[in-house]
Amino acid sequence: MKNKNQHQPEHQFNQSIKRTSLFLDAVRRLRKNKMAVAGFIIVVIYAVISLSAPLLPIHSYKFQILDHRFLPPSIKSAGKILLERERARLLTQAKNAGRDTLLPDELEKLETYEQKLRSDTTIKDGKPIRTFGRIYLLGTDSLGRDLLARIIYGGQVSIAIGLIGSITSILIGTCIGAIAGYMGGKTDYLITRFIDIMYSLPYMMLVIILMALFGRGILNLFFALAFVSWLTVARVVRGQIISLKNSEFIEAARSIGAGNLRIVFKHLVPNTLGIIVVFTTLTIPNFIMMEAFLSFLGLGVQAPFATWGSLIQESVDGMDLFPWRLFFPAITMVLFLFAMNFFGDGLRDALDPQLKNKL
Amino acid sequence: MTKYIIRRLIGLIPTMFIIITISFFIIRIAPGGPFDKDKRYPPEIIKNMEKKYHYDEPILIQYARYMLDILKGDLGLSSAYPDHDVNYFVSRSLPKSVFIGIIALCIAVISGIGVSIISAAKQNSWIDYTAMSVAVFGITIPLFVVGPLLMYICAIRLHWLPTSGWIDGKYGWVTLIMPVITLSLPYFAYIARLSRASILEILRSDYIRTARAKGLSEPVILFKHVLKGSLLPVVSYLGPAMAGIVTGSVVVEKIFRIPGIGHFFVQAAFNRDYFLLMGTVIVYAVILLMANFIVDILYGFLDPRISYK
Amino acid sequence: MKKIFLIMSVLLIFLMGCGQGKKETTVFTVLNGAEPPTLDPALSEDNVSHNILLGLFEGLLVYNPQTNNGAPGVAESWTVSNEGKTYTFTLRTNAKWSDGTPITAKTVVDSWLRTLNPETASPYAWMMGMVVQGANEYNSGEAGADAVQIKAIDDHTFQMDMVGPIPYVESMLPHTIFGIVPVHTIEKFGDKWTLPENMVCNGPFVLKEWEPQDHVTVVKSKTYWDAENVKLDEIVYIPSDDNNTRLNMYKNGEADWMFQGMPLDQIDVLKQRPDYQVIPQLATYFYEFNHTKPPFNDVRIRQALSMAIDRQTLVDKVTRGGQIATNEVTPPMPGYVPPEGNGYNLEKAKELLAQAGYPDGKGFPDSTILYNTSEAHKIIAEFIQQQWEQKLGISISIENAEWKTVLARGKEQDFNILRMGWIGDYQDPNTFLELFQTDAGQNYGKYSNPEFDALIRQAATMPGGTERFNVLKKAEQILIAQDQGIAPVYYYVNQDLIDLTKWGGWYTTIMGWHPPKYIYKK
Amino acid sequence: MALAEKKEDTILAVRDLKTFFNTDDGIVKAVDGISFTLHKGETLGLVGESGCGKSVSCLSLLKLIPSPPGKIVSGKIEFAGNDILGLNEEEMREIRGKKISMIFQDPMTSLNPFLKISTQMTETISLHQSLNKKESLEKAVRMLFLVGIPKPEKRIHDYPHQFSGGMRQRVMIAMALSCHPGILIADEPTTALDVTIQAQILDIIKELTSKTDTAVILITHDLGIVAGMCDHICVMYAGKIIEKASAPDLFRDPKHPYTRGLIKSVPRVDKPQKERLYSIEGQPPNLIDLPDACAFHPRCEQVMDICRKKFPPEISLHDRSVCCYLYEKES
Repeated sequence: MKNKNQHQPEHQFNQSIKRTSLFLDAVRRLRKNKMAVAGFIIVVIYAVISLSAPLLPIHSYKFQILDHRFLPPSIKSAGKILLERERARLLTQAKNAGRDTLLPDELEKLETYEQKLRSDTTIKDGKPIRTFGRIYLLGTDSLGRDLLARIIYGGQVSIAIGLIGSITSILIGTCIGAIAGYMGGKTDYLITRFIDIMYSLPYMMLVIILMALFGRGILNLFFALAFVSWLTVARVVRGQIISLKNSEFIEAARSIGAGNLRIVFKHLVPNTLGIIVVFTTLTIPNFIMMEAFLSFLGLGVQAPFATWGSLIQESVDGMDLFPWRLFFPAITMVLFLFAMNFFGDGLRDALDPQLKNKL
Repeated sequence: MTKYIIRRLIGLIPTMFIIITISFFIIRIAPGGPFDKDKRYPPEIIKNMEKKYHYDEPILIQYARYMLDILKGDLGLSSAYPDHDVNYFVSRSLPKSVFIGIIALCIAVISGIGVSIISAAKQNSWIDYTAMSVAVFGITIPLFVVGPLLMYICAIRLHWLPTSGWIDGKYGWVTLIMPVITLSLPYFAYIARLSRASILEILRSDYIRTARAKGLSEPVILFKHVLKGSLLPVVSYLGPAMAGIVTGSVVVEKIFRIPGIGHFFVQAAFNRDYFLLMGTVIVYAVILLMANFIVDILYGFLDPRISYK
Repeated sequence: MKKIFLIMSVLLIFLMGCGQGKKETTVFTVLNGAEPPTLDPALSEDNVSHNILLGLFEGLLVYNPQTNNGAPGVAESWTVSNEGKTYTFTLRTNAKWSDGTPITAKTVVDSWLRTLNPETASPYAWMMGMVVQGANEYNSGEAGADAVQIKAIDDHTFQMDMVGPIPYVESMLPHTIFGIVPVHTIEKFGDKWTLPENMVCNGPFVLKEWEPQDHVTVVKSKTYWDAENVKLDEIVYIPSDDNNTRLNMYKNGEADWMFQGMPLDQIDVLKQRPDYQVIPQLATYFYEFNHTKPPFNDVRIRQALSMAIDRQTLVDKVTRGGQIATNEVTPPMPGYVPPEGNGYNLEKAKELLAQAGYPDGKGFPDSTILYNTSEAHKIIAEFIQQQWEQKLGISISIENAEWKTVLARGKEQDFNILRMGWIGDYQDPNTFLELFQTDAGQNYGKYSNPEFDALIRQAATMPGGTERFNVLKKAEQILIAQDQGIAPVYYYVNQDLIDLTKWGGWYTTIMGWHPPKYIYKK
Repeated sequence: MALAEKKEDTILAVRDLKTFFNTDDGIVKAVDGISFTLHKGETLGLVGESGCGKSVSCLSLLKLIPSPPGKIVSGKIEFAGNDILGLNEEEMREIRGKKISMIFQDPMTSLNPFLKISTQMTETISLHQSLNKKESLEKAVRMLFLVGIPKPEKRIHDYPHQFSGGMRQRVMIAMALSCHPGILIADEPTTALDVTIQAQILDIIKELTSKTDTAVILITHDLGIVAGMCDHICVMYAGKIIEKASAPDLFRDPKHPYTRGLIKSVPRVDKPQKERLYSIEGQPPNLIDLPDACAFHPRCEQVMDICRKKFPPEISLHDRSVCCYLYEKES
């Protein structure tokens, strides 16, 4: 229990060494790490934006306006871009014909084009809407859908997949790896053989069968993701634990009668935390991209819903022509990953039992 | 030690047996068969084809036949590529995958560890931030983006390199540059991150303080006292990485037209080409088991506290 | 020092000699699609193998490069008798294998019998069965080889009896399944006869190298009877199924012909290129309805859905490659104009939907469009989905799976709406219409109309001509207009990249076959 | 200066050394202006509770303070006539391990588990002495023999984990003394060991250093050890040396209330144990942002008003000194 007096004592002598819980201490240390705080804030912003997507003033992620396909990112309205495009086209035509200016009939054509654009409507949900003034900040895709909306909605699934996938895989991997490494002998042998076998089975076929048996669905997707991804984590953690388990502090713990489980999860695992945190942050993009692969097999999120992975995947072929379609989803993902990395590093430092008591 | 190696090697046999058995049966469960094609053939035609590959026999007999064939070193016939048997494809394409995989892995390990040392030594400097940013980038951006991007820049825009192909084609060794970079990038990134984390951890340890108190210079401390210990997590990552880089090069093989085995693996799965798929599964399993085995041995060499009895 | 000089000069002379000895060779590099599954004409069933085999083997008939109809190949000439049921071919005397063995009528008989032999397990043997009397019986193991009505009358006369008067047989015979194979080397090498070191060919080219997933190289044959008219010295077929890489290779000048498979996103730019060749293909893209389950067993629903698809907008703005919007399943062919199907008619569609009990789409049961994974199929499905959602008020979800899963689910009618496509095997409406007979394997939606079946059967026994086409036309009218058994979407196009100012002898044809024999450098 | 200075054999003179740590919570004045002198062959004890700045002062001597967050703010460390604080990193390395060596609290973690003892020993020897590989190894074996490791020529090829704790500390001592340093800093060398081994280790240190006339700074919180080993003793509290005296003087007549408390709290064998062992009330202060006052005053039984306002000056009493207002008049 703390009170204000203790927090700001008149001087330091009536204050004994502060006792704070590991958690509060970690939070305190984390807050001091500027990069980690920045990372955390970015992650929170991402989460808030994708969760509140339906409330945001953005276009629909699936509504197509074919006349607006492949529009570059701009703060100008779609109609204006199309108009400028047409003018530029006519101008080049004129230049090729050796003229500097447009002929009156061309100008007239441009005028009618503008009028057509301005009066263009399309039916959305049973009501006609005007299309001229629509603004696509990040451009549009091949069906004239707003990329910004697609990225934001895509984030919902991608972030969830990345986080839940990597956390479950890390949990499973750490537990199994730690048990294998610590127990050694027969247990270790059987677990590592099991991991080897899991690694070797043709994953693609497993996913196809999984789908044939249980159909598609988000739960299945997570299962398919977590199914194999813990294997690498387990191997790495096992390796770390094997090195650590002969350490003196473990012998000490054993000598005071700590149980096996306690030794593994209180003493050994925290000491591999650095590696585990690094791995967690590293596996997030794997999961996000793996979703794209699984959606190839039909297990992903279904079109027209997009994910970061699918947005990136479908934009690769046209990267020279429509770079924004690749750039924005990719940069969104990279930024998220950077944030997660810094946050993860900060978290690692904050939780590190060795660092804690060091000056 | 020798005893341990022999025991491990013998242990591979039951593992392989289980892998083969499970794989053999699960790939048959997947919907669709090898002769489901765009054109639905008349039943008589299907019957003829099934007979050729013994698919008309009871599954257990097929299994027994397959196991016997494997003991004889025969991986069977491919139903999608009927001109050659599986042995032919494996013997042609596996060395290429392994070759490019090992080059990529070596580059990834050397550059990854190198960068991590610099990064850790100059922790929180701009060098560190740059290197780790590149690493995050390398992990985030998937191969199927990096590959085409490199190709677009180096081949289409700058005309520095040919787009794709294998070293015995008309462009020779330069065709390897892009696939190797693409393939090694994520592994480089992983290794750099892992190794940096463990170097930093070791740098904080008591025995590094001892080394400093002895008057050793920082490079000596880094290379002699820190490196060996910090390699441990990297080494245990190498097992999966070695397998992954050989088997997981499918995307790179496809983009850069590397005539490796990854392509056959994917095609076989999509074609339900059971024996070709089994062949690649077996090859991959062997690579993976050997890789993990080597890693375990390596681990023992690196960490004197581990003893193999 | 003297020694070095000596070696140097010897080397120099040697190098010069090499340089002088070489004459300019014409190499034609083809981006051919995926790895060829086989180079055995009897086992080939796909475009990629077919493309290569066109240069390696010559059947009795070959494709005319401009029309893709049958033209004299190993057979110099032929006569038709017995009410169009018997063909007698006269073989040219100078046709021989690349090892010098002459080709006789017996070789043809042996080749065809090998193809039909059940042990060969030829996937396309059914095609020979459509033509040759007794072929099906032998192939299915019901009868022996002597049941097959083909014979060598003398060394250079080959005769076959057909199951009926098949008017389009001459456009079928150049197909590789009717190819002539070197039975003498097959006996010697068994399965390994297609390895480059073993392979013997009778076409304008012979196999030089075949490195799986890397390249197939064929070189001009010295023993080919028409060798002097073969202009290319070497053709390199590069397998790759990454369309982006293929396009990059082509753009980078690493290949001369990109055979189909343009990346969708690049179409707008490719269309502007002078070397972009596009021609309607004998192929149709369509959606199949599941006739076994409601609501798609209701013709009004099927018609409503089909009428609500704005196909013209689809081909103009979504697929963009020059595809032709269609309400019919059979592409127009010489002499055959398909009957008119149900076009885009929103009012009618809404009306039909209301009649069927779903006014404004209310209460329409959950349904999905199933397609095999591909960027193009996806974008088309997304487009059609939006059309139905915005215009009819019914929301149908989209589902993808890999090809074999789609086929397996199709086989079990485990779908509502299924994307399918069909490439004609030969130039006749039959190749499309026969798919929708009640018991046809390809009929995933289980469309069934006895009248339609009867018309198809009737046409099968008729000699070629307008009358037969009218019967087929009537059948198609039932299929696509009356019953709306399927919803046709568009005719595919062949898209190729080849610089025709540099290469001659390459023609755009509806079948899309380009026999390499005629290709030359300008 | 109160201590009798024999200038000629002074090997180390520390003046007003301040080492601060910049932490999240504020500046920690771990070492706040300490001064002491060390003579050739002398053994100096640095005594105090944990966290009073003993180890930091010694690490400061070798400039091994992790920086950031630590920093030697001011002061002077004169070693053999040179100011150590003015030396660059390279020159420092010449001193570390060769002229001043150090052994640490925890022998378990102070040796590199991945390297053989031979590697770890010979690298120091060959670094600081011009010996080749073979000679270094011989030297290392000799050192191991001197610290009492049985079969040193065999054991030298073992890894640290194959040794027990006491043996490892012997190895550390052998390593530290292998280059005949002028000063050996022993940072609680026996804390982690059990009592029987403690004595052996201390004996070895004493024996070897006296032979080579090596000065020793012995850091400990255990007064018992100091009594037997040290010539002079500095008592530290909250980053400051509060009392300096020769060992006999200190034990006979501790001046500072804290020292008195410390000595009282040592169990005495020569007196019958009737009452509970004495202990100083309270806990040592947190070293962050200490005000200018005697850091001990909240625990002091003889606290005066002035103690709370200002830190007492160093008061010299003959050949010893103390920082306490109690003796202000005596000086």
